[in-house]
Amino acid sequence: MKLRRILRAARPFLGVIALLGAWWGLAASQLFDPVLLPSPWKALLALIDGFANQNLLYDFEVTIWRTTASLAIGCLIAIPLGIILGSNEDIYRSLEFVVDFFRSTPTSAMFPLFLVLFGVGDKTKIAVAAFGASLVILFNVAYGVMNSRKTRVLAARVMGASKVRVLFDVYAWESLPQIFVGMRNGVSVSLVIVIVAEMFIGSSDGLGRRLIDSQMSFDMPSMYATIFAAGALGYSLNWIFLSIEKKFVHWGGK
Amino acid sequence: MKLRRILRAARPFLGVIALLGAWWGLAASQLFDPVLLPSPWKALLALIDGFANQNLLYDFEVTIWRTTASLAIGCLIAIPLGIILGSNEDIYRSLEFVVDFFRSTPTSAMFPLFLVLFGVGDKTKIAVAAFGASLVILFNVAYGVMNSRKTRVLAARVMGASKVRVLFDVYAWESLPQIFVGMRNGVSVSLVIVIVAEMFIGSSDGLGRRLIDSQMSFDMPSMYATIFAAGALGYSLNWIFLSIEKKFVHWGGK
Amino acid sequence: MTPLQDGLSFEHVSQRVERLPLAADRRPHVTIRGLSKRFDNTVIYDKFDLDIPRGELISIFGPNGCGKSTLINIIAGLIPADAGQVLFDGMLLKEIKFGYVFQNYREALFPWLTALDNICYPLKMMKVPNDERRARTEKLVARLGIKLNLGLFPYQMSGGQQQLVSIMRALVVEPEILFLDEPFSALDYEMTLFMREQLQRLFMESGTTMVLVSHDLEEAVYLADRVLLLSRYPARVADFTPVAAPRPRGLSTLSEPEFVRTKAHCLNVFQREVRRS
Amino acid sequence: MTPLQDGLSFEHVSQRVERLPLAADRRPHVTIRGLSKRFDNTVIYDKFDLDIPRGELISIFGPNGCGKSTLINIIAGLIPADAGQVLFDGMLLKEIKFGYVFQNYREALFPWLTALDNICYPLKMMKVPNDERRARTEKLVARLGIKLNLGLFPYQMSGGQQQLVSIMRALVVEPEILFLDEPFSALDYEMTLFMREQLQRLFMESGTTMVLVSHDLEEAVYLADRVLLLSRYPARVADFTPVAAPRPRGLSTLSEPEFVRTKAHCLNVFQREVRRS
Amino acid sequence: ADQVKVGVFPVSSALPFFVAVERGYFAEQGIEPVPTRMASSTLIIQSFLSGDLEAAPTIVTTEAFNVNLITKNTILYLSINGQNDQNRQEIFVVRKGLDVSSIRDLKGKATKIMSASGPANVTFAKAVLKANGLEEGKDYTMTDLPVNLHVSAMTAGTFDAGYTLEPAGTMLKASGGAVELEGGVVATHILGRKDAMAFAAGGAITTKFATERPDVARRYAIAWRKAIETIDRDPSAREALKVNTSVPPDLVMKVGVPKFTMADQVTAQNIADFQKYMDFATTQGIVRGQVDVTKYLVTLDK
Ligand SMILES: Nc1ncnc2c1ncn2[C@@H]1O[C@H](COP(=O)(O)OP(=O)(O)OP(=O)(O)O)[C@@H](O)[C@H]1O
Ligand SMILES: Nc1ncnc2c1ncn2[C@@H]1O[C@H](COP(=O)(O)OP(=O)(O)OP(=O)(O)O)[C@@H](O)[C@H]1O
Ligand SMILES: [Mg+2]
Ligand SMILES: [Mg+2]
Repeated sequence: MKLRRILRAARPFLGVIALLGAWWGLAASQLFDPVLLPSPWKALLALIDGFANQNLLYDFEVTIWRTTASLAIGCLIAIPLGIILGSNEDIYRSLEFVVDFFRSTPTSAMFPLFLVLFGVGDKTKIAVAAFGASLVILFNVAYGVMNSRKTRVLAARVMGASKVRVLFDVYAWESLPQIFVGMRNGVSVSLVIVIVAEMFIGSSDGLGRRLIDSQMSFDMPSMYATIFAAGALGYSLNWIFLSIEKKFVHWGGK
Repeated sequence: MKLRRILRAARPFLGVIALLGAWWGLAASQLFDPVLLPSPWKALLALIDGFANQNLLYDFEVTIWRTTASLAIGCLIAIPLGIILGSNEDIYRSLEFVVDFFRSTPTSAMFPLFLVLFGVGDKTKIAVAAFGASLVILFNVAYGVMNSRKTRVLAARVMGASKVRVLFDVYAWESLPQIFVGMRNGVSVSLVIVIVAEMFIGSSDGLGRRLIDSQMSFDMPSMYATIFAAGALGYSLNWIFLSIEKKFVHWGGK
Repeated sequence: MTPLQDGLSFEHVSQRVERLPLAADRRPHVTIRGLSKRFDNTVIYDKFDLDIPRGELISIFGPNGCGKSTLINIIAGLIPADAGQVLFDGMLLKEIKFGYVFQNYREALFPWLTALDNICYPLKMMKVPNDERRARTEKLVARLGIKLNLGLFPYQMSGGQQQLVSIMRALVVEPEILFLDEPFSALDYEMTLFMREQLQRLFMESGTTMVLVSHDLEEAVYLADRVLLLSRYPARVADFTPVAAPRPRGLSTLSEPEFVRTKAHCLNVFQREVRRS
Repeated sequence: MTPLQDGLSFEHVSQRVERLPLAADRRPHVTIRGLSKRFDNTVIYDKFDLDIPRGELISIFGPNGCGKSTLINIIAGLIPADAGQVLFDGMLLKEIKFGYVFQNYREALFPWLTALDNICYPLKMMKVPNDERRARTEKLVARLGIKLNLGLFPYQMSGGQQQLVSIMRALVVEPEILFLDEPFSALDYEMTLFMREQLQRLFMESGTTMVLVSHDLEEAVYLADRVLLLSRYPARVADFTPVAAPRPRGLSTLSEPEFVRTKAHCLNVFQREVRRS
Repeated sequence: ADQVKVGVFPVSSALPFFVAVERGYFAEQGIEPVPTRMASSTLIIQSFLSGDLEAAPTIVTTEAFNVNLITKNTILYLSINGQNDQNRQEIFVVRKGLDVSSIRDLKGKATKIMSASGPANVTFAKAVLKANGLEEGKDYTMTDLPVNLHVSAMTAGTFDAGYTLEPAGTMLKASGGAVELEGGVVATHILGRKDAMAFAAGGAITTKFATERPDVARRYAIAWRKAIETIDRDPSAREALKVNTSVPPDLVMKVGVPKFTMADQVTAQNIADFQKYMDFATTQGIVRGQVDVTKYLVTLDK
């Protein structure tokens, strides 16, 4: 019983171990030039070194800040809009083109436009990431609302709930699992876009800047260390949302 | 009655019109240098010119082919895996780290790795897009399975369905709406990644190539024309999936 | 996708129409004229007319799938009719306070609210302040004398308990029209008898117009002022029998010859109708 | 998230245990020993013992929320018990063909399959070839003589029609043990009577062990070889009364003094138990 | 101090800016540069047009002239960067073990060739190969790749040869990922002389900046000139690349740096080279129109 509980708690680490194991195996197999694919240990050393000597922590914080800001903006815009869109087919069909259009356009292609709109600096990066995140969140929320169970909507209507109330009292709750899917998608998307923007718009800090620098200077251990840091950050942010969801959506599947 | 039907059919175009209208308004407002934000007409001319004189159609086809290929690979890998993951919490928790990790890592950061693994050429682009698409599909499918209604699973079990049968006979169907969410996410993601790859890991054709070329030579009308083409392509692909879904998932929300 | 919206296109017009002659001299509360409804190729209602008198309890009795739930859904404006009108004696549909116990009570409860909050919900819609909501709910619970942990979520309850919560949610608002679609189908023996009495008491005290769907003939007749017997679809009014027994009815009513006769009559009509097709 | 899996950790061991003395000299088909089950802080079962004799029809009668559905879910291995054993006379849980009409029949049907395919589904699980599946389903439909458009999807059907489909799905496999959790709650008057007879006929022809949950006392007694009366939770066996009336039972059985006496006895015990707490 | 919004693409050709900052030349002139790191000169030009930036240490000339053809807020060069074999920026490298000694030798031996990305780079790479008798499609296929991936790609042996830019070229040499074949190829093969200069980039400001704040622009130019003079005089000025760019510290002294020439110091030969370079770009369609290069060379501090 106790062993089982320990195993349960250990499950998330199995993934980490598997990933590192695969990496180590690939590196050790010598299939690739060790310069190109350094062993995980080298990357780990680079990671530690980064935290100790090279302000990796600061870059980390900057990226987290940008990601959080853009996610927050994305959620604020997309969740209410998604609920409205999902509950009204006419609006949805009318705006579907715009949503799918921008969802399918690479953010990197939009950099020039965002530079024009928001100027250089943090604002652009946050705006472009918020834009990307809000599109996926919007999409997911609208979907959740559209697939919510109709009986509950009818029940609310017959109890005298106005259309607006139904949005908040039924559709929002019914689509809550899907809203969380959206937010978890959104957090990953905004992290990715922030990093890409730091890489390709240019930035004096952040994980993306570190990534492109280590690519430029061919410091592969440091590059993989940064990728690992970014991925772990993404997992952690996802984990936070998952925990919130578990607390909130107790009725899932029932 | 007839008017209503016409209006209904016209809804998707409202989005296009709104988008073009906003664009035109921004461009006409003279808030931005017209060099940076040309009017939609100029872009339209560039688009027509692209189709007529510059092989845009060919680039289009190449990008569609790459997107379709990577989406197909992504679906083949991710849908079965997602169902298995979603139906078994132990496996899910163990692999969650890996999935969330890679979902949160920018594909552009993974280019060097994919270059090493797949060389240059179509293979890399398709592989990297398939990778990105399969991650979102996997995530969505697993979520759908986890949130599926338990009574139906119990019913199947009691009728003697084996665990494997339950996967295909119940979980797969229960999560079908979410699988479609995943596929629609996946089609956009793979299109985006294909274009980004065409932009950043050399290619002699494709919309991404055209995009970066026009960006670097400051041919803004052509750049926006290409973005518009990419977005419209994304919408069309999404529309195809939506149509399939509508045919398939007739019981949604019931 | 948005049945509600479409529902509004159907005319719930607030105008009076000529009354059919009614036994009791009351103005009809709900008037249905020329109602037509089909699903795909199945015609459920075809030019259907009905008057539901104000302050009466109507039982609807009819075979499975004849369209009972469809009828009350149309009256409540939840699904659109293909043609016809539903009129509420000068009121607009949205002005009317409905109580509705759904046949499919499990899905109609909100799983994200506790049983208590589910019951309070319609009061919230009527903008009753929070304190009073609790108070009224507690009063209802006390009056019904039901022992139920209202802090549980619906999915933590047994079928019967969920149905009870659903009934309480419909009763708490003191509605103008109360629809009960097989409301006691999952209740245990005692609870069914008890709730029947409670419903009768409530009806007598409040004079609310009630529409009850039940497959229990005794129950249907026992509670009703009139029993509406429907044929298989396309549904016609096979009979609209008044039940004369005075209220309050009790155990003894069940054995009164008049009551037994009415019951037998209903059963006859029903069986004739069912077997016809 | 995976109750099924956890369910398997609960021991459905394939070994014999000592039999309780039974009136009929039959080996118990299902033996329950020391069953304990709690939800959060509510103890539903505490060291509960029960024998279900082979080839008998047991009716379970008890108040709402006492744990009837929970009990058959545990027997069928759908939810795990906290402690205790369920034994199947030498068989493994997974070797047994169950038939199960869920109380919550709406959610238990597969909305992506037509009614016909829903009914065929358990046959598919038994690897019956497609042709035979159709044939057996059609035979069943013909035998029951039910007029129902089986090409519809469940969500296109009325509540009663869905329940009928659910019953047919349970019957089509000719199961070893058939659980019926309030199977007739949504059926109309005629259909209920008709399905009762069909069930009795099937029981007599096949000798299948059946467990029926019903809130209709007459029905429970009429169909049962034994009526299991449960108390409020923590559920105890308040009584396990045999019903002596010979089969086939019919309308006349209902008025036989022995039958009336048994019914009265059950009602007494039930009311005592309900009122106690 | 007067603030100047500078868009910095952190490569070795931005050296004058780093020198001017580190040695306090801007401060001397009462100028406080506000640097924004940008990842390409394309995006810097964008921000020129939108008015967010006023100056940049290094702007690609072909891109700038494309824009100059269509805008009033043109890009003006204070200095231009000459590239040739001595002042290396673009280099042809080959995979280790490939037995070639000149670009001409690549024929038949190198089929997979990479180039730095962007229409200009790709066109020049192809033109250089063509000048050496190699035909695209027949003799080789070309893939363009961002410079930050060049070291990986060559080290992995993905390509036989490549047209790369500094600092990737020096780093490839240092890491042994590839062997240098020839530097300054545009001057040698396109302009036709080994000592010619390809002016592929330069230090730029916008017309708007120059006309709206002429005095600030003048002082900016003074500091700029001083930095370039320092670089000419003092090799240790290169140290400034260490922290400001991604050039590894041990390679700073080896990495190729172009010849920085202030606008008033360009020779007639320089102008001819520049004009030829640009005309070539125009014929190749990289620049969409005929341009007179002298029009955009400015001297503000004299
Ligand atoms: N969405 C639908 N599509 C097609 N047919 C439908 C749909 N909904 C209902 N029906 C049909 O309409 C008829 C009436 O359904 P309704 O639910 O009103 O029956 P009912 O009288 O309430 O029956 P029950 O007593 O079983 O609850 C049924 O025959 C059913 O098959
Ligand atoms: N998930 C759960 N969490 C907490 N309590 C639960 C849960 N599921 C069931 N219960 C409780 O277990 C008890 C037994 O439920 P069960 O469904 O077995 O009752 P039942 O005898 O079938 O009642 P009914 O006649 O109403 O169907 C109920 O009191 C219910 O509140
Ligand atoms: Mg009904
Ligand atoms: Mg139950």
